[in-house]
Amino acid sequence: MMKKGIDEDWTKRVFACIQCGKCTGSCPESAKTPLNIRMVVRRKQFGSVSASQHVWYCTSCGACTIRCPRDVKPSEVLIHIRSDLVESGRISTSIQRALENSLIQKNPWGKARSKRSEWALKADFQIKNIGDLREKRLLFTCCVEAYDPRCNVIPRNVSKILTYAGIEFGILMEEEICCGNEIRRLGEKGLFEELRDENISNFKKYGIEEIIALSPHCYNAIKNEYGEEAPGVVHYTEILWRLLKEGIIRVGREYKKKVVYHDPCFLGKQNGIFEEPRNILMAIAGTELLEFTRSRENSLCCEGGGGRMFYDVDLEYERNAKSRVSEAQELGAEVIGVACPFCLVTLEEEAKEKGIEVKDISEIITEVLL
Amino acid sequence: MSYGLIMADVRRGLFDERNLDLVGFCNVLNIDPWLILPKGAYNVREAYFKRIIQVEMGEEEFINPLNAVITVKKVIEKFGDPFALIFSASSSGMEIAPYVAGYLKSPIITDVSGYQKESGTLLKSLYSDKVFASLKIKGEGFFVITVRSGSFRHEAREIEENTIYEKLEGLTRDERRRFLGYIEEEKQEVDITKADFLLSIGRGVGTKDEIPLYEELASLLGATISGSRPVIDKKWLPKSRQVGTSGKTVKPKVYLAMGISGAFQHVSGMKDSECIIAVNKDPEAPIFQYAHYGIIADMHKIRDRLIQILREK
Amino acid sequence: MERNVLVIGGGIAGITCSLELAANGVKVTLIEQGPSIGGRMIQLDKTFPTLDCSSCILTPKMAEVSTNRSIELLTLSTVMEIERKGDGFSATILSNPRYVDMEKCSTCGACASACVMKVPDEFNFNLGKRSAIYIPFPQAVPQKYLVDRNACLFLSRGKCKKSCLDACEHKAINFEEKDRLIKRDFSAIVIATGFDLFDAASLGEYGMRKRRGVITSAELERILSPTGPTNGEILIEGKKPERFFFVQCVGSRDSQRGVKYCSRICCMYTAKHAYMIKEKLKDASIYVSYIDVRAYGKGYEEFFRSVQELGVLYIKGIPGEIVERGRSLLVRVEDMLSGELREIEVDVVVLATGILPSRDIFRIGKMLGLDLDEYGFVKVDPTYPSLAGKEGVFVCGTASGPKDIPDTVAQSTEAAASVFEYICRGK
Amino acid sequence: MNILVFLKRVASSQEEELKILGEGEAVDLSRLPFKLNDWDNYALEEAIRAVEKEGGHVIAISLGAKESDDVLRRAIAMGAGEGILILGEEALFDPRLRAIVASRFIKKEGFNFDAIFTGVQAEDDQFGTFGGYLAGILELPYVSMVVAIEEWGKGYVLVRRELEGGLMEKVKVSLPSVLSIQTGINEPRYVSVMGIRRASQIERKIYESSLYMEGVISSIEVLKWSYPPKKEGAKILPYDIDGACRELLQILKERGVCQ
Repeated sequence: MMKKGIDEDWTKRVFACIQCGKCTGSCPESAKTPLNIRMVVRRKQFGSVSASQHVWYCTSCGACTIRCPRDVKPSEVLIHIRSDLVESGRISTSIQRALENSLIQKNPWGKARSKRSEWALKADFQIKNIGDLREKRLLFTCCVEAYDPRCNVIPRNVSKILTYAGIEFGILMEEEICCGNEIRRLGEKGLFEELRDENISNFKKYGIEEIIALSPHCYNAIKNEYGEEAPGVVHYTEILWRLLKEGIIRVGREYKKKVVYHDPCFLGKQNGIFEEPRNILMAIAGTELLEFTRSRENSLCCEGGGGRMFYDVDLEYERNAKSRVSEAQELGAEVIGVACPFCLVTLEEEAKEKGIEVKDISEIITEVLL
Repeated sequence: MSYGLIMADVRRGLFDERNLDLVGFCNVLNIDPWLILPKGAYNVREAYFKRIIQVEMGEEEFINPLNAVITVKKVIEKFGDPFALIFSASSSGMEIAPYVAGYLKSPIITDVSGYQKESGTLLKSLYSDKVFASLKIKGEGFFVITVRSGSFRHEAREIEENTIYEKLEGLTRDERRRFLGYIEEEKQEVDITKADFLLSIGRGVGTKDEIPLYEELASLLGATISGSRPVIDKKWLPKSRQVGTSGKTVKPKVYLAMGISGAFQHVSGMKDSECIIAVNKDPEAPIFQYAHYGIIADMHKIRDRLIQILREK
Repeated sequence: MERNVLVIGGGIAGITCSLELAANGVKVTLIEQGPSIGGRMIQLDKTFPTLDCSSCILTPKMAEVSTNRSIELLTLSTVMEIERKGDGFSATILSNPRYVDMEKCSTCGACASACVMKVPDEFNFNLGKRSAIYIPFPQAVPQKYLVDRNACLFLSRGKCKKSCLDACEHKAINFEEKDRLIKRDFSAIVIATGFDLFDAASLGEYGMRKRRGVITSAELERILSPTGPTNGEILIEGKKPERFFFVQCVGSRDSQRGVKYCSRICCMYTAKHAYMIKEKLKDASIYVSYIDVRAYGKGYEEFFRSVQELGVLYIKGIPGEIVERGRSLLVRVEDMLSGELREIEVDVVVLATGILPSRDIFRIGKMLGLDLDEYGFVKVDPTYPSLAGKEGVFVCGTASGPKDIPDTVAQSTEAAASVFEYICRGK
Repeated sequence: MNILVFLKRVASSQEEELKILGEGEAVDLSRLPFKLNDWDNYALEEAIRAVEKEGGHVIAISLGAKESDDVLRRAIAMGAGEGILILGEEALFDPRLRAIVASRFIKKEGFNFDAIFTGVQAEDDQFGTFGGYLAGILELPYVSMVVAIEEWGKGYVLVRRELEGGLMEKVKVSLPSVLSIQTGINEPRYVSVMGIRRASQIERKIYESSLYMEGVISSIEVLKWSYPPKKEGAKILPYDIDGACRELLQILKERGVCQ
């Protein structure tokens, strides 16, 4: 079912670790939090999990796993340790809440399932139910985007653009559930499987041929962790860029701002989509695209992933979002462009004070379309 | 006229205001309010009761549900069946009422907040006040109810004739449950999830220097202070005071949010509060979508004025 | 049949083997793809652990190749086809023209001065520039100029004033020269195709070619060399760096994005580099990050110790990433022995890139039907390290796996002996 | 130490706007997810902790439709030794009837127990009567709103119960007894989906509720369902600073948090 490397015999990989420290050097949580990812693997070699609670600091950015010279997949080892903790029942209440919500309400925020498509009902144009379509192209919304009034704009904007471009698509309405990406990373393997199976059975039920994922997290789960039964999935920036390139949608207004693009871990370093979001921004007249010193595969994680939205962090330390926003300010950026709801939420919280806007690419492009 | 037997809601020598709801309930049903009361000098509003039966028991014995059964049985034995056994929906009433009902196998409805005369139905909330049910009690005999605080108080009327006093003596005690003492909540480590009243401050507070004044306001109000993530991140308040998905989920009776815009993660941690009051100068702040009451104003000005008023008191 | 041997590759392995064979009266055709023999070793300034001058050792051997009558040297040449023929082989060799008559060229350099086209100098890993008509490096063999036909404006675009023609007093330049196909029979073939280097830019987190100050060890080698682009002065982008960080195992021991094996030479060449920098810049602060220090050869461990005694700080743990902080580079590395994550600010990061099999080996291996290992090195029997597994085919140097210079030389000599024994059989 | 814990499967309604069908005939629960009643979860955790410490056995019992098996599986995954379903067509609405069925079941099946734990109330009907009513029928000592179990002694248990305003009462009760457990008494452990799958392999006994209902019928009847008065966003206090402050203090007073 799973793609290469996700669930294969992982103990072998643990023993293959040569303790080179590449993972710790790559980890955005090293030094400032107690998490030492190399030590996690080391302890696992000896079967001891004494510092196990530290595993909750991981943001699942994937840098360790991408760079590990021995392909040990440290972030996956960590998930296995989280799994043990989940199975033992000894997890913090905030994580527990997210998991229980995902089991009962099918989203970690515990929002009503019946309200999942409220964002669509509030739109001033019609968004179709996938069941009413001939072309089975599904717009898959992330839980945060479905429920958070701030992030609601992402599905609404993308829907608007797709509708305008004449691309037929539909949504699953109340049947849509969490993709499980974060759930798997929280170590709740069984729950991930349930969410995955329910999603896949919905995909099958409606004969879905293509999925447009709005969140890189959903994109990642469907693409890499759902196995062969899942239909093809694209991230919305890929579609938008294609529409722009082919002239199907056109930029009609200027967006005279300095925009620095922040690569989301699950879109960039983990799935190699670096160009499309940049291309979209570069296609907008008046927009000056800036780059962080840490960009593309070196992009600094916003710390929203891997369940960190739900982990009750006891320690006080500088959030990456803060250093990210400071750098944006030094660069003279007026807007931080993102393509992930988690990055939007985490960065915006820091950026507000500094007078820097954080905008999803879909927001910027919607403002300037003809 | 049939009577409603009210089990006094007393605690540590105090006759609770809530008892008036029970009187009001009797008045609405047009039955005589009878009160049973433990030994002790209670500030009972006697004029409300047709009959006051003082039980030869101390307060702690009296509110022990095992003894309550003995008391109630004795009253019924002596005066005949009441129309209803009435308790307040308090920590005592919620404990004693079902126990007595079970012992007597009577019908029971709890947390009654209304009565409809025409249909003779009792109104009870369900699903955290999301819906109400109009309930009818079937069959013969008396029933047991608990009454929601504040719902019938305004119906309470003094009676015209004199109150009759009775004494109930010679009751046995059930020794299987014994009161050992009261414990005040330890105050050292504040648990914001247990607070009834939270004063929560957010990014709008601006600078650290403002914090002590909010702490003063909280202490004047008798509120516990908490905050949203930006305030905690800046270490202006300890981590244990953080409300939100990455902090604590709280459900106080009153959540007074000052300078909190209402980010999703924060709202998830407090939206179930019984009453949310938001103070924010931005009328578009999402917090107003969740609040029951809103004040669109500078939080500092509100704070200063509140402090002033409270100090004057 | 004449005892004639084809040696493919003009590095230290091919040179050593050719000279040994020639010394035994065997006729050798040594072909080299590039314009000069000398291979990787001639690009080195010093050799470890003795810090001998690399070119001082190699230049006499190169000269001997050019003068030895038993050795036919074909530069700019590649093998196009090899077929078995009788007991031996028939090979077709493509020889590209130099456009300079080697008889006439006096190596005066006037042509290069006249040439208007400047291109990056590959001998110096593109750190300097050279003309389209050039001599690869001062000690090149053949010690003659040649025209880079891809760079030459006339040859590539047909548009040039050709001032080189005027500049050459000896009228040695001839743009009319054409490719030649040479067909020759050989009794045996020696593969000495050497190695390529891992491309450090493929590990994006190190910032090679993206961040100023990130260079490879090979580039540093040229910077340190008196014949290099800075004449041996340590200058990176025109500035004198003071803080150096060496990253070992770049591409080596990396089953995900590099190669699984240990490249064997990086620990020692890095130690050598650290030593050489300390010699030149006494106050330089130098960090070397490593997974394991492999100093297994004669005198190696002693050398490693002497480098440490100079104050070079070895850090167990390789960096996760290198990012910019102001004008410096910030290396994020776990110092595993103290358990701390260090963020070290430096001016230069040197990436010790590992060894890859030469790209050519796949083509040649296919022609000869050789067994290559999973990486592309020629498979050999450990008890006969120069036997390539096919009758009459021999291998030496790094074509069969990573080796340092002493091992390469030893094995090349052994290969010559095996070849000699083979061709003398039945005579 | 053997503890019987009663568990109720309830609709999860916290985030939902409930719909009333027809002219107040019923509440539409068809689109709601179901879960274990929150209070019962604490009761279950407390029972499991007790037997983990004192030895013994937790038996989880649920009255309800066959779907209530979900909460039993969850209970077993959490550490209960046994799961029993008292099967009825639907959950019994009348708290009297529920308690009578439970008491008859306990007596008839002859359980040997030291304590019965229930949650203080159920999220759905919020009667908060089950434990007390059951204790009354069984004539067992009862303590409600238990926020701490301090000591399991020989034939007794020392508990704290929660009163208003942060006050607690220390109570000693003899065993066997019935305790209604308040939320916050512990931090219930997480029960993983894998754990529930494993627990499914342990058989849950099923008893028909009709066996215990002879001669009793529901004593209450719902005549009508209705909505509470509609809440229309925040009520903005339209005064000047002073007026707003005074109204604010008035609200605090009404809510009973500030005099």
